[in-house]
Amino acid sequence: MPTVKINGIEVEVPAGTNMIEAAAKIGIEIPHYCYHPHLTVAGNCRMCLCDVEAGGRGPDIACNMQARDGLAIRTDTPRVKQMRKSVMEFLLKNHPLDCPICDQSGECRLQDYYMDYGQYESRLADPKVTKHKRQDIGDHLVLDAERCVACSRCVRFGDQITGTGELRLFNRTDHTEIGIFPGVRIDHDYQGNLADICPVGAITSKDFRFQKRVWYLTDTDSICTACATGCDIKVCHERNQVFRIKPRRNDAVNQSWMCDHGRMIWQDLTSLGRLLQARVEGQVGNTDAAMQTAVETLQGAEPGTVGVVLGTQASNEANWALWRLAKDALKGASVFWCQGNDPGAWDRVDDLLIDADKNPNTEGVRALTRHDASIGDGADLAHAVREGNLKTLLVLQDDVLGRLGDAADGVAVLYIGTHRNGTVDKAAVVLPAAHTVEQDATYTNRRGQVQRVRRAVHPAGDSRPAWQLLDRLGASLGKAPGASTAAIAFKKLSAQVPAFADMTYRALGTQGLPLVAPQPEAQTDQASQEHHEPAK
Amino acid sequence: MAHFPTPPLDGHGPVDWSPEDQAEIAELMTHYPTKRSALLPILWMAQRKWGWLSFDVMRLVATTVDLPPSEVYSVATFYTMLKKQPTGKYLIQVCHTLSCKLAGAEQIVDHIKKKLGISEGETTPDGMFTLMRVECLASCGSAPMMQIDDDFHEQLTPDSIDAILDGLAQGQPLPSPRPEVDQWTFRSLES
Amino acid sequence: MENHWAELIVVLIKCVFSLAFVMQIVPILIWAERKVSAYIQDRRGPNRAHIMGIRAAGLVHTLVDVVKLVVKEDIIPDHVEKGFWFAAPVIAMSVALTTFTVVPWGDSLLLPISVTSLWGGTAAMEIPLQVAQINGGMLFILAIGSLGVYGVMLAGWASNNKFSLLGGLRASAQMISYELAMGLSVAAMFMLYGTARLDQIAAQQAGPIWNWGIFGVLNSPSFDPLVLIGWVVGGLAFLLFWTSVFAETNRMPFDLPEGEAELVAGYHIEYSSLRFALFFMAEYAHMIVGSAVTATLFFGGYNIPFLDGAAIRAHSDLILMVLGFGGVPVSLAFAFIAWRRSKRPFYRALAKNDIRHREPRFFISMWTMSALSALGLGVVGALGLVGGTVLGPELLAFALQTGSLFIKVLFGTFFMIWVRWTLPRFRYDQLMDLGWRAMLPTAIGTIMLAGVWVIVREAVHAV
Amino acid sequence: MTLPVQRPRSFLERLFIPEILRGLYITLQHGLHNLFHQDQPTVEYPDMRRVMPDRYKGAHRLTTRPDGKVKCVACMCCAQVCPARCITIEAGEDADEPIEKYPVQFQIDMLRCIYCGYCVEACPKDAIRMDTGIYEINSFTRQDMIHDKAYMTDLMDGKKPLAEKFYRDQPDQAPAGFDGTQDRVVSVDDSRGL
Amino acid sequence: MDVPKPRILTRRWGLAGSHTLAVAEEHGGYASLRKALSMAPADITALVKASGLRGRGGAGFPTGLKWSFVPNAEKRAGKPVYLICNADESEPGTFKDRYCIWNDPHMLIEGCVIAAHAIGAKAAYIYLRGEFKYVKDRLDDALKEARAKGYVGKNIMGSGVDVDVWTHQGAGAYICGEETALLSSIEGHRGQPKLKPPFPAVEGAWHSPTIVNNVETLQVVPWLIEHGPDAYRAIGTEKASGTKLFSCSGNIKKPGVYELPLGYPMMELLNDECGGLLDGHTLKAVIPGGSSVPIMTPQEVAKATMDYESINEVAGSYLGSGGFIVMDERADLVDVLANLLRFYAHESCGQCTPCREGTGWMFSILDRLKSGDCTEDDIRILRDVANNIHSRTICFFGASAAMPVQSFLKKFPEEFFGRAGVSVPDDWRPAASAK
Repeated sequence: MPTVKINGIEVEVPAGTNMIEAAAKIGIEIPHYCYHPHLTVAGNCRMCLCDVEAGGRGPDIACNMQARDGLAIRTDTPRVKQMRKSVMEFLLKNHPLDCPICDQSGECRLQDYYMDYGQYESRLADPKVTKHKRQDIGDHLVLDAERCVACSRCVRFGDQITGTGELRLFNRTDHTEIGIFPGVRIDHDYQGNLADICPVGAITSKDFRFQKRVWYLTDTDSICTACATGCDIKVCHERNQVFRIKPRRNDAVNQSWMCDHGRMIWQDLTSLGRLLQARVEGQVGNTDAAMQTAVETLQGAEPGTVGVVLGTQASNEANWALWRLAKDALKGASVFWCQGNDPGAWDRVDDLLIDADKNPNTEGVRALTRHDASIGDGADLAHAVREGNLKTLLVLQDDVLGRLGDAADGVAVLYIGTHRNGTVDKAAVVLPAAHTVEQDATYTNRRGQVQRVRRAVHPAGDSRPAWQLLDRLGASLGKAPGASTAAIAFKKLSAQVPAFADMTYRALGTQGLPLVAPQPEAQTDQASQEHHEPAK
Repeated sequence: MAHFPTPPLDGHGPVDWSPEDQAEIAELMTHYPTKRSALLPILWMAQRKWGWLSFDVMRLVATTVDLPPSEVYSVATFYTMLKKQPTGKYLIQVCHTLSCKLAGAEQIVDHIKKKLGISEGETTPDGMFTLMRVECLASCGSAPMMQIDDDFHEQLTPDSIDAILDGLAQGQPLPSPRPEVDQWTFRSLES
Repeated sequence: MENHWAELIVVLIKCVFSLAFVMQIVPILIWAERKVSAYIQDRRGPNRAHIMGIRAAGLVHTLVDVVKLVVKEDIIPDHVEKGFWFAAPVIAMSVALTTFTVVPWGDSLLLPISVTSLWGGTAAMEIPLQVAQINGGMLFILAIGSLGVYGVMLAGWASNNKFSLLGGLRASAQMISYELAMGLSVAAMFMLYGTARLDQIAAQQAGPIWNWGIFGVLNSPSFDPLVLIGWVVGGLAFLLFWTSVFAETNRMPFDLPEGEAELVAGYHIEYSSLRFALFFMAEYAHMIVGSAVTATLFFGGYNIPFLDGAAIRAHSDLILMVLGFGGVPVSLAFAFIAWRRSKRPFYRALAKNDIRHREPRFFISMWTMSALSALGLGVVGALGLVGGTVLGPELLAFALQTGSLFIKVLFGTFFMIWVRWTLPRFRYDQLMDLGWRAMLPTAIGTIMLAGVWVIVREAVHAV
Repeated sequence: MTLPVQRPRSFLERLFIPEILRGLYITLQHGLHNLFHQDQPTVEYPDMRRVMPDRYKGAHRLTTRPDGKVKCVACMCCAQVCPARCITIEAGEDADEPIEKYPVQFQIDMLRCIYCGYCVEACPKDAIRMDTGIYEINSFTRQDMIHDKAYMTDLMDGKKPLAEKFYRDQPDQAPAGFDGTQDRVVSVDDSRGL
Repeated sequence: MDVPKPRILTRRWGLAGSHTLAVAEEHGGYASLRKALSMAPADITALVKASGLRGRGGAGFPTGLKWSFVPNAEKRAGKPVYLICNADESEPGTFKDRYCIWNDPHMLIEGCVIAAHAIGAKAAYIYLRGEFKYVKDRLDDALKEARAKGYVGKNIMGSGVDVDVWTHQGAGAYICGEETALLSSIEGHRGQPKLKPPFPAVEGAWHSPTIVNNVETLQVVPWLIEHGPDAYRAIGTEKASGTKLFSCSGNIKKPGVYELPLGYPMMELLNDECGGLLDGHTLKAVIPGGSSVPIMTPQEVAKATMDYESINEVAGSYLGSGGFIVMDERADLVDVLANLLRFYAHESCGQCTPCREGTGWMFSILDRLKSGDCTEDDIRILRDVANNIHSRTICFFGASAAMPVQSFLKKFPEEFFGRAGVSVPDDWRPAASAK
């Protein structure tokens, strides 16, 4: 790996790394507009101009300088500062400066860098070039060509990520203007990313338009649970209200992108079908009473007729808690899981991020089944129900009845979930569970990456995290799984299930960790041990 | 100053290539390793065929070279010789860059304006002439000069302008190309 | 003892009169306190409240205050020592009023008809204008006055409150300290006057102004350099006594019993409504009595300089004429002032139908009527309608002498107010320092000097 | 702790009496002057009013464009800078081409406002001003103390600041510099009695 | 100066029908091609290198060196090599390439084929600017003749070498004369310059190694093959060998294209070749190499000779493409600079920030200055903006726009400050020279 010198500090980076990334590695920020780590280098903003001390001729742009031995640059010379200042001045030459009405203000690179490197004293006496404002270019996007700094990030996104190429730069000189061909609107599923990557306020989100000034928002790192991809997101919220969701960089999962559907998952928090209160036989009531009914139902059931159904919609912690509940508190309960359920109304699929599997935790449940061979699948469940072997079912966020249909008549279903579905309507007891942005938990995505979600807002209504509900249920039944907090639940999970070995919340960090690859020999051994242990 | 007009939304309506055009396009594409490289020649073809590049024409070109229409529009707006708006039958482009300016391009423009009764960027009411100022046309040695469609007219004087424009208006254009080029070539040989 | 009933009635009337004398000044003082303080501080002072548009320069505020204090809820805290707590304001007020009984407000009133004659007694009756003619009159004042400390102390202690207790303690210590100097300075005056009866003291100061006690000369026939000793004695005694009066009345700069910063309201912190009003009024009553006593001791009492009782009676018509005709321009001047004030921007700022537009008109007509009355009085004097009667000169003398005392009292109280808005207050140690280390020795020195002066004076008389 | 400052004093000074008399003389001067002259600086509010200086921070108002819409574009700068957090703005999309944004709701809780004027300084559009000269901001209910967009927009319409109205009606009493034909008081001689 | 004036490029000019294959062949056309095809490509490159031929497009980069940058077949892993002839002649003051092609298209075709053979290219493109439609037509005709004769196409003259030559017409963008922008344009993109590195010789058109040469450069090649490098070196100066075409225009008696050996005194070019200034006028300034190079004062003109080094030493200017623009005392330099900046403001490709915003800004300041609506500060801002653009852009266009401003303000400050109504400030000259 070549070693380069930045401001006199030596740093070793892989060959081909550009100087912006190399500098970021040692905490030196090189300002830039057009450079984006997941797009090709355009080098047209000229903001990242640096002085080259050795190994080249300067000044040159850091984004197009690839690491090679002997390269030494400086970003702290007066000339670099002057260059940044002059570039800022050029960029603002024809900028409308309509920050007061611009949604980007607060997270605008022009503002940030102006404060850092600005001219402060205006020298512009000539009229500005006017361009097209407020263009409707897509279902989620508004374009203001005047604010554009012609960095071409959006153009490259359209070319290189979605391949649709609707946005282009038109004209030349200072009349260069971003735009779309008349009659052609942007209608792919990744429009929101265009608003994200736009370093200024040229492309803004229609959904977030004028909703909130960004500096009021608090960001909470989380992941998207709209499909099995599990894109890393930031939940932006203020005073217990979510205003938008933005993607977070995770090269192992989603790079810097996410789909438009995922951006809207926060709307589920307050959607019509959201379960906010417990129900007993369809009657809305308080959670304690419903919990009591659930306990009585479970205790009154004949041994061997109780089954639990793990949920691929629910977190690792919740599934683990349910699994332990079945093993410890409900002796002899059989455990099932169903694959590929509940696709919802949204059935778009592509090979970029949107997965056909709309369940965020399929791999997490599968990891559990790999560990405990006794867990039956959907076919086993259907068989058991049809045979009449199961009289009571404890279901975790899985539309079992919707799938089983009439076959399950006569089975008492205890349901834990977030939204209304076919099972909720027929269930004996329904306990409301917290949405992903309302709880701490982990999910395992389609590639086996275990990632955390963090609580951004309080659980709505009476809802509580599913692992917490299951822990209380277990306590009432005589043996709690011991999930007093999500971290403790995950710690026990990682101790018991080898696929999660050695993982902790701290170790998962912001980017998550991949599941430990299954080792056939050890796995069965461990599984059988685990299987017998509770019985002792 | 630079002026980059936005094409009017009402263009040519549905347009398509003739079979001969398609053959020519196919031949053009063999010149280049990629299909899109033929974009510029095809745009030229389209401009000759339809006079100017409307959104309809650009959409057709986009399908021809398998590009998003915005890409074609983007390229078309980059080049000033590709017309985004309809012009008169003859497009008069007078060079007004340095050498021509030193040789009196302003008077030439003024003379044409007076003669045609239009100002820059305008078309005569009979749709014959459109007058435009353009930047350097690489004929500095024979300045002042103008270009009418593809032909250069050099060493202009008010009289020669009158002759040229009158000839065009009466359908008797001067022979193309202009002989001045040859004449001025010998300058270097005489020395 | 045939006159007992008559005397009882007369005494009762005199009691009511003396009570009225004090109590009518109290509201005037409260108003004066506010207005004087305002004017000294370049403010306007009270001027909003009005009755039928008549604001009377803020006097209405005092009336409203009285109504307010009477009507307000009387809060009796649970934690107070009820009996003493109830008694304290009564003590404070009654002490102030009681002391006034020995202050003469005129020489005497000779009634041509006797009340007792109704029962068949003598024909004429001479009524001394003093409620109680006690031999040790001044001593009575000292004795009763020192009881005032009980009111304060009881209030402070009975309130069962740290602030009031501290305030009470301070007050009692202050009063006791300054009573010494007060008593001693009075003792010096006793030596000069040779009596403690206030009516006799007042009578001795009749005549020319240099007969006043403050000059300490007392009927010395001629001027002599030695008279200066008398001046020093009188002046010192006055200073000591007057200062002590300030301290006894808890006025600035001796208002240590109260203190917003450290004690809040001091000893009366727990009192409200009428009980608070009693303390409040007692303070002003104290000021009036203090001023009256000072006037009697040092400023000729009820006497008008150069115009003793006999002279008034002898020239009553002339005096009436001068007063009457003199009053006319004065009243007219006031009417003019009232007219001029009606032109202030303030009245133009008022709405056309504002009731306060009446005020200038009211005062103009009032002062005009006053001028008319004065004119009538002058005419009466000029016509000699009074001198010839029996009762007329007597009543005139009574009115003038009482008025004289009234004016002196007013001046004394005004001075107290004036001082209040001029001087900063003492620190407590400074207060004690002044009382014990400055005033007490000076008072003793004054007594000694008074002794010297008495001897010298007799010697001078002898010569 | 108090540190007594020892000053050298002459005998007369230590006697206090001359000094007291001096003090009495000064206060008497004031008292007598005021007895005979009614020129105290006191303003007899509410019958008379003080003309507030141009930069007096009175009640807020929202300025409007020629077409009557508020100038405010709901940028939230005022709400952000407000140390009392008393401004609530809800933004909406405006049909106007260059403006785009307007406040659907603009409320100031005057009970929380501390009249610092930061909102005026922060405003990039000169949309909010405190130049009304109105200082009687009171109400019988808390709800009425929340000034909304409509109220603040109409504040100055036909309701010139009361002091100005007063002096416009009484020009002979107006302070020097008051020009009745102009909107604002040009300058105010505050030392002059009214 | 009495130096030999060999005619290398113009040797067939003036012949009747010089553009036809028959006349060309009659006067030695395509003889060098036959010779070159028999040589090894590396030898041709070495020969060109030895001749000291420098690119005639403006930068003066040694042509042979440039050719040698093309990676060998092993390194380029199957990627083809392209030769592109830059005939997008658009620098104001330069008009030689049009004459070259017009008078002798076959010399260009011959040069192209030889150069393509030297670098191993199978295809060569001649990128003509859009306005040269009628020139393109003549070139296309010539190509048709050559192709028919087997000088272009498959298996040229039986040597087994395949070189196809195509013409490509631009559409009115000055920036396409910049080699990477020309590549973008020929690829069908907007004609915007590309980032360097990678350089075109390594990764150019269609991501393949590409050599871009000026018309004049390629036309020299046949003569080199024929006469050898030493003959070429004998002409011109030590560092700048050979002849060069100078496009002379402006206030002179005989504007036109003149072929002269490099190192020819500038004053003689002006007075002898160009016939001197128009009668009764005095020299005010000269732009020696196309509009983008720094301007020269009469004193500097007297000292300089027409070659790369001398002009730079004497005046800090460049020979550029040889566009020799002469201005007499009637020229208003504020107007002249505003005219030039209008050109640059109109031709900026709009890709990178300083040039996109700066050229327009400079023009608007100059436009105001022209009418006198300007202050001293504006002139300082103008210089500042020029300095901020110079060498901070992707391509050389930024510097091209900045250099006239910098040099005009440095060498003729009186004209500008005078227009603003002030005298030249004391601190101006040293600061201007510091740059």
